[in-house]
Amino acid sequence: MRFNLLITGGLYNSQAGYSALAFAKATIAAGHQISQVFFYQDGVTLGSRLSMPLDDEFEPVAAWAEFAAQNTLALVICVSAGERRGIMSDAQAAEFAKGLGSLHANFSVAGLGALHNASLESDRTVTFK
Amino acid sequence: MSDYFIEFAGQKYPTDVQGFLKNRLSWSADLGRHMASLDHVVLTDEHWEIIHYFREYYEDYNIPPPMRMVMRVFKKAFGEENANSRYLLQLFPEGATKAASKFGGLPKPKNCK
Amino acid sequence: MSTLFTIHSSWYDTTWLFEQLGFASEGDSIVLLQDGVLALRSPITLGSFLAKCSAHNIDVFALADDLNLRGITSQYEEVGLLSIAGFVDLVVRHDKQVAW
Amino acid sequence: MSARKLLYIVSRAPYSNAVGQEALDAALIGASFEQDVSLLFLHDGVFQLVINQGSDGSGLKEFTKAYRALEDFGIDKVFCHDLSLAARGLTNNDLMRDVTTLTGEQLKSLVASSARVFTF
Repeated sequence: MRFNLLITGGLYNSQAGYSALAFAKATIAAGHQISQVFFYQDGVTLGSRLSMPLDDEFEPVAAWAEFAAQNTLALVICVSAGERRGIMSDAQAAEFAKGLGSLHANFSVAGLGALHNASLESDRTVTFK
Repeated sequence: MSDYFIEFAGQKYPTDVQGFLKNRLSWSADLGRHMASLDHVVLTDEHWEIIHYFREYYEDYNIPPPMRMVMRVFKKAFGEENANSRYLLQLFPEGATKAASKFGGLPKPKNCK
Repeated sequence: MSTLFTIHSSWYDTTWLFEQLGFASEGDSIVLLQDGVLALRSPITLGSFLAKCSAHNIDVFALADDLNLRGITSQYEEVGLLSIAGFVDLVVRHDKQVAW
Repeated sequence: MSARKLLYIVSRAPYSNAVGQEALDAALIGASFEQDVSLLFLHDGVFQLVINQGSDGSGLKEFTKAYRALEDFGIDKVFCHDLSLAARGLTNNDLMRDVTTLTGEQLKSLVASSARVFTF
């Protein structure tokens, strides 16, 4: 079965990033596919390459980035939600004359159309808030 | 205060980095004409028809009109044969929503499409 | 078409969900996760809600990992404890999810 | 492929967060995909539609004005939960646009008949 994940809870105001990652791992382990993980609303903060938790804390951004790399998974940040919250690629940052971007290299940026495409093409859309 | 601005008729108008006005209430038709000239566009009656429509729609709803509605207005003003997206793209090579918003003093439309 | 309802936030924020809305239909399931599991220690008994769910053939689960993290044990036999793999299976068994 | 029923539910009030704006953005995109979109205001979400919002225009943007133009964007199914309105002392007369009010039972079938549900 093809899963599309939607994460709307933020980096430190929700457990969403952690729960969704555990869910994604279990999904792959059960032999399912993940078409895309889309980050919307405060969820876009999970794509910040500048997040620096203490050494003994769970690192949501790094954990997602590593999991995505291992499973060639698309991690997609909503462009407008990201721009509102200062999560953007180097290209976007340059467009706005803001210097370097803040987006982790394993994440990409797309519009809400990408969420709808993935949702309509997948068997299940699962939201974590 | 914005780092970017347009100087026109002895006044400074704050904009974003792409030249969209920060305060749509400071807009005037003359300023709009000047903004278009900075983008090498000479505004015709047809341009103005669309720009005014965008301004009125935005005043009412705080959102740019959908292209479907723009087409309807265009059709009414300039006839069925001229009202197609190709023609609109000739008028506004950057895209009607983006350019009409810009020259009309409206904020840059979201690119979440 | 059956629906999987997931409740992610505290009972104190979602009481209205339990009280006001008969939002689930026969064959649907409800999963408490994240702060949703706090409902299992709410001062107001979940008993009547659970009885209603049971009468309508609606299963209620809680994510065991999230209970353990918070040091909460369920006082309700009617609430099934769910592993993360079990959660994935539940998503598969329902047509869609609605997250609260 | 025939249009699928997408339901967007807003259950938070406007201005203290971006939930309403971002729910609206999502619903408009759903409609632009020519899907069968419904927008439901539930719980505190009914405050999104209260009439006479807005300050002098210099502060927070009155994004809720767009709710009066939903039909232009292809959304003509706009619902409010009746008890959510009543619990807040609101009636249809307090709202900026026409909505269809739904009982709990009708809300249940709306959720049940939707192919995808996005909650905000």
